[in-house]
Amino acid sequence: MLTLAHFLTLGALLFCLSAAGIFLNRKNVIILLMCIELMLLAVNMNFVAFSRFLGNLDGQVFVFFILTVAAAEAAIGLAILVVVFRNRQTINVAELDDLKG
Amino acid sequence: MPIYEIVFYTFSLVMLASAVAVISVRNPVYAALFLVLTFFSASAIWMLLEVEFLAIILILVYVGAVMVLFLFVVMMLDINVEPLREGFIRYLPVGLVVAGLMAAEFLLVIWTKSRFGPEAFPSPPPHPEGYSNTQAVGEVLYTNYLLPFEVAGIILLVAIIAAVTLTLRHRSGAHRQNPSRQVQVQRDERVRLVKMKPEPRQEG
Amino acid sequence: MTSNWPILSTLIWLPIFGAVVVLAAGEHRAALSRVLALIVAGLTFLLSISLFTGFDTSTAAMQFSELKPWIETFHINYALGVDGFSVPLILLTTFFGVLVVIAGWEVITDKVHQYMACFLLMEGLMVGVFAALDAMLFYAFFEAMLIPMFLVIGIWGGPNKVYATIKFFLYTFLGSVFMLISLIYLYLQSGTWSILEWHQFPLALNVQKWLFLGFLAAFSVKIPMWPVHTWLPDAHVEAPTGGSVILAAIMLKIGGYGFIRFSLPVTPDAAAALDWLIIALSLIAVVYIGFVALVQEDMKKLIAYSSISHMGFVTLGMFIAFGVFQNTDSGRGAALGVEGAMVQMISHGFISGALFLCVGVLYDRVHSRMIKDYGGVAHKMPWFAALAVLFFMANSGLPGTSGFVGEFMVILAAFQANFWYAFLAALTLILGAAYSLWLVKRVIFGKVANNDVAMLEDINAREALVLGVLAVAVLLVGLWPAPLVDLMHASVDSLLQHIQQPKTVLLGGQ
Amino acid sequence: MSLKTILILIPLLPLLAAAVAGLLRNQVGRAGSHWVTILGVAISFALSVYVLYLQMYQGLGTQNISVYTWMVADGIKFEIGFLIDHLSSLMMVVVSFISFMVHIYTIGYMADDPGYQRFFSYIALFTFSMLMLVMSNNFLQLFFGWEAVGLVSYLLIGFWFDRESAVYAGLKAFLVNRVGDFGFLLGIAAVLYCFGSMDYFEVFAAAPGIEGQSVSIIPGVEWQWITVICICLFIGAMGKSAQAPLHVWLPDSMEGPTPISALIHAATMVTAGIFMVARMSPLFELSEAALSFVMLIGALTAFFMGLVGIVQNDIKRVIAYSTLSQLGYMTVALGVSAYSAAIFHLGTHAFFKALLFLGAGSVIIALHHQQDMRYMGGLRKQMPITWITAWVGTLALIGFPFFAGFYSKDAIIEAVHASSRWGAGVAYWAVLLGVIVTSFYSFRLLYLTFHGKPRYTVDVGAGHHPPDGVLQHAPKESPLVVTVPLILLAIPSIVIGYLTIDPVLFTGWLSDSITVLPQNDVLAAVGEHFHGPTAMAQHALQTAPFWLMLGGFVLATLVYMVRPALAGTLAQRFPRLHALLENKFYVDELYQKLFIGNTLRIGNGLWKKADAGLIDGWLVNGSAKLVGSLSARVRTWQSGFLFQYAFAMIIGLIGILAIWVML
Repeated sequence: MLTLAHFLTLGALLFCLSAAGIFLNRKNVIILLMCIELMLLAVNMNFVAFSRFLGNLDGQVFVFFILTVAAAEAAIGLAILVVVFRNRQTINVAELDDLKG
Repeated sequence: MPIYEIVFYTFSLVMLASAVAVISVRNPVYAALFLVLTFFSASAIWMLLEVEFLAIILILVYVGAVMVLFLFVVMMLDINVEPLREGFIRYLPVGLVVAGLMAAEFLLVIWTKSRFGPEAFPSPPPHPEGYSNTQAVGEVLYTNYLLPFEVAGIILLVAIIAAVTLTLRHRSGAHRQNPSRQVQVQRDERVRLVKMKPEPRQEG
Repeated sequence: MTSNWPILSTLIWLPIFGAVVVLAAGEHRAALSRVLALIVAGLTFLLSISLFTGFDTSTAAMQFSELKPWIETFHINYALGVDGFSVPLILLTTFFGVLVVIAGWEVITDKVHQYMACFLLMEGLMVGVFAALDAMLFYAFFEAMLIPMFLVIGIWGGPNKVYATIKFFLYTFLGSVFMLISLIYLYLQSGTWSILEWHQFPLALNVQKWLFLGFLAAFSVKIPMWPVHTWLPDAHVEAPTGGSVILAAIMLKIGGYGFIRFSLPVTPDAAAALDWLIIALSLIAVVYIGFVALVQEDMKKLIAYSSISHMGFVTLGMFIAFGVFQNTDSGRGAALGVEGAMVQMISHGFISGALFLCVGVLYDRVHSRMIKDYGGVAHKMPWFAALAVLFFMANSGLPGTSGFVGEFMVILAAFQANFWYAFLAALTLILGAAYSLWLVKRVIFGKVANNDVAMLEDINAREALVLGVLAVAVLLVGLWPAPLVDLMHASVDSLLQHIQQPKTVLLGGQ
Repeated sequence: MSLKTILILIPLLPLLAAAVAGLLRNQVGRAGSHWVTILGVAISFALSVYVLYLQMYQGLGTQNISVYTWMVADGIKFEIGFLIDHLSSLMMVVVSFISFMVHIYTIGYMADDPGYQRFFSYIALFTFSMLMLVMSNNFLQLFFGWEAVGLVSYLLIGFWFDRESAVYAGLKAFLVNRVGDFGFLLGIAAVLYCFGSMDYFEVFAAAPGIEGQSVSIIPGVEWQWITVICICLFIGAMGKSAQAPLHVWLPDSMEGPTPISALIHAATMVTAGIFMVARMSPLFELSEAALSFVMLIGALTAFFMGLVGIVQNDIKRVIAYSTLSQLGYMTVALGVSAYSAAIFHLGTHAFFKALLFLGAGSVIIALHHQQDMRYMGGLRKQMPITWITAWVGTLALIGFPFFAGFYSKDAIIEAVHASSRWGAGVAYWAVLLGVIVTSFYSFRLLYLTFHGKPRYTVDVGAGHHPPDGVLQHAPKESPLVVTVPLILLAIPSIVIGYLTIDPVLFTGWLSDSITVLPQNDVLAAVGEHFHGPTAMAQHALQTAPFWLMLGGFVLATLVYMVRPALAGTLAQRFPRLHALLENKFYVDELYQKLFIGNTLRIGNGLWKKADAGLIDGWLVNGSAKLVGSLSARVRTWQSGFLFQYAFAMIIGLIGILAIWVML
């Protein structure tokens, strides 16, 4: 019998995977962006599950907004990526460490 | 009704597998495609939860727009994949340990003390006939969440402008129209009255 | 001045607006800015005299009080009022306001209008501090006052001015932040910022102790008391003459005034419980700093250390009252101690102000503060030598000068409490004389040391006027302190009665 | 003119004169300044004599007049007022007369000194301070006069301020006086603590009240309050009257011009301590311990300082040590409760010691500021008046019968003999042996200066600063303005003792101001076998002091007149003893190392290590450096690598989850 816990577990696993992805992937900014998208998906998964089990639509509306924000974020992220690539000719995270203390 | 669980488990397995693939695959294009697969299985699960509007939106927005953008960018920039991979192996063990630890904690939180068990959150009664998720969400969205909705619109507008201005580049040499300059032109810039003596008419 | 003209507000805001006007005079019209500053300072001083004449010495209640709401949401209102403690200090402030303007007449040449504006601003703020009856207003003035002094030391100071002025600012600011915590706590508990209501507000003992320590942090830095005094010598050495005079004459008194206005009445039981700490620190200040002052090579540092030692008497005088109550049944000597502390503050203002002016006179001519660069000044500057010897004698507490009155009263009061307090305090007679007169010997007497000293010419009319006025003040208070002391009898007695009733009993005797 | 205005005028006139001479010196000019001050002091002297006349013949009793209220604090009245009784009027006359003489004398002595007006203003100011001290009726004004006198002596000792040694001596005198004043102030504080008032009469009336009260200042040791008060007050007197431990400043004060040595360091200021103890007799009488302490200190000073006087070569220092010794005599007299004897000796001593000092001054002028006796000798032919007056002074000093010193000193010796106080025996022997020492160094001074062969050569062309022993022109008698005061002082040195011994000592002229407990009244015992001054003088032949004085005379004549070389051989025979006396028992060096050295060491230590090092270095700048180094380390965490940030986020997340799991 499917309980809320199942869905939350799914969301959690997705979240861990994406976190590991960010952490493991040293080099490729695109993969990083994808992992962020994945993380957002995990969050949405939890939202939907809660909204469904609590019978309250607020969760879903919130998911809706997360989607818009995620889209905006992806767009700008990629734009930055393109500009960075133009100037640095690389998107290797290890080499992009100018913003440091 | 095992069919419910079966669908859920298959799709979640597919999703998790594709998520792992996204992280580990060498080529970013494949990663993007695996991400698309993840989104599809996610929307299937949402369908399971009878949240069909969002499932469709998920597909439309994410897969339709975002993933296309990703692919477009990946293909546009000729990233040499080679150096991007090394070092992956060296950090793998640490990464797995950390991720595993985090996952274990999540599971502990979720499954212990029956926080989210059936008693705390009884499985919801199925929706009555003729219930339309889209209509319900629409009602809520346009009534008490109107302001956030407008703000979301503005955020998207800002995103568009930002993306454009960031990546806009004038290649030198190419003739371009400058609409604002064109509009500001005055009469005397264009017309110049010159007083001249009439030329003597040459015969014949 | 029976008219309901808000005298205190004028005394605060006249100099401040005057400062704005002087600032407007601009860089090039230096002479105009000097004259304007003198007019404003003089006017303020004349008005403050009406404060003195109109003051009713029979009652301890606040006089000339004004009350206008300021920030309603936090119940902060613009409350002003003076009693026996604040009137003499306000007079001292306005008195020195005029003197500093005259003293800096020829000495300051660059950005004169800003210099004068800073001093007028400071004068207004200091009068504000002494007249404020609302804790937040007091705190606002207390902090604002630092800024002009920060600028004065920072811009017109000596070679190492930046270090000195930042150290001065941070030190005082750190202290006052702890006070802010106490003020806020009191506000939250009592719901009002009025200091007078706080005097009656019952508090548990350990709460009082924390509040007392908060106040102690701010005021001990300001006085300065022993462990937190190291900013004063640096600030004095780097400050211009006018800055040094105001810093020594008035700003140090704000710490003492704070003890009388806040620490003693608001947290009497904590003061009684911790009086041994303050007395110990004061005695250390008197003896320890006396030794340190003896070995200084820089004149200004020596005078700075000597003023720390003299201010040790102020704190001793204030907190000896508790010892006196325990030791004698009649409690005679407690009022002597507090009044002695007040007189010591006023007299130290005159004396250390004058001493810094003397060093300023020498510094303007020879541009050195080191004792070894001088010798036999008396040959060339007899009038200056006479005045300097008078002030150094006053600094070592010679009877007949104001320096003696304060120390005499505090030592008498200290004896009532405990023989050894008086013994250690009286050591200042020897130490004070030692470092003052040793400096006099090396600087003023002896053969003409070098050709710098040989080319010295005696003080001009302006310097003579300033030093002369201060000499008259020192001798007047020394020979006839009655008018000054009668001013504060009522306030002192009411303070002493107040601190004798424990506040904790009102709370059901925790 | 009411008595009050007279009394106010007496101290006020010298003050005004001093102000005029000091502040308006250029306008008034040299002559103007000395006329103003002499006039002021002369009128003050005349008024004092008038008051004494009222006291003696018009039966003017004790007057306690308050001039103005200095301050009222905590119910205690601090006032400025005058107490006129036999004691203070006597002292007023002595002070103003000596000051008057010195003023006249200074015209000659300081004739060519650039600081002429300033000097006159200082000695007039001194007269004012001394009169305020003598006439005061409360402790506050006493302390005011006490310190004002100390201030003026500082200014006068360091008068020639371009001489390093003079300024150093001035500073030393002031600081040692301040050590005395430190004790004095504690005494005043104790008086206020016990009696709650500053006024003499209230304190004296309440004195018996605190008989039994004791206090444990040092835990576990109980002292009587009255003893604490008296000893503290006496410490002040020791500082001012240069008694044993605090005497080091008086010999050095000879750096000052001779007139002030006469005025301040012989006649008036140094006697302030004696006057104060006599004035406080009602308090001192109640404390046996304090009186014994006073007596022993006096005996110690009398004897040992006299010894040091023997080996001094500077003429003024010999007289200075003789003053110390005589002050010791007075203090012993106070110690045995013979207060009026002390005051009597104070009076006579003021005259003949001022005479000796001024005589020495006139010798110094004649020899162009040559003070070393080794370059003098045989001056009796050139300076007859100075010679004769010096003889008169010396005879008075050593106590030759019929001379002033004889009556006062013998009275003291007999009083000590009759006293049964603890330690009176020691005091008696010290006082007796003192007589020999006194007559020895007095005659040594006379012989070395006036008799024997001149040990100087006269060389007219010797330039302005001739070497020691060479004079530009032969010494000649000092001008009238110097010799007249000598004569005027010589007359009382002879007759004053004879005339006043009976009223002052035995018929209780001073009884109104000095109270003596019956059992301590040694003077009464001495008085039994006193049948008038002439009888006392004839009877002296049978008393020990006379023969001891003669012995001293014979010894001095033997050593310095018969075989002048003997002094040198004696010095070689006892080199360590000679060195000990030469260096004044090494007291100066001890103080220098013990107090001054340690004070500077403590000062430097506290300043360098504690203040600059610990507080400034560690706490203030230290905290600044600490913040600096901490921030430097933290800076490296912001490495710019995204994955490190991600890693940090994950760690944070795990932490939070852990907490949630445990809840």
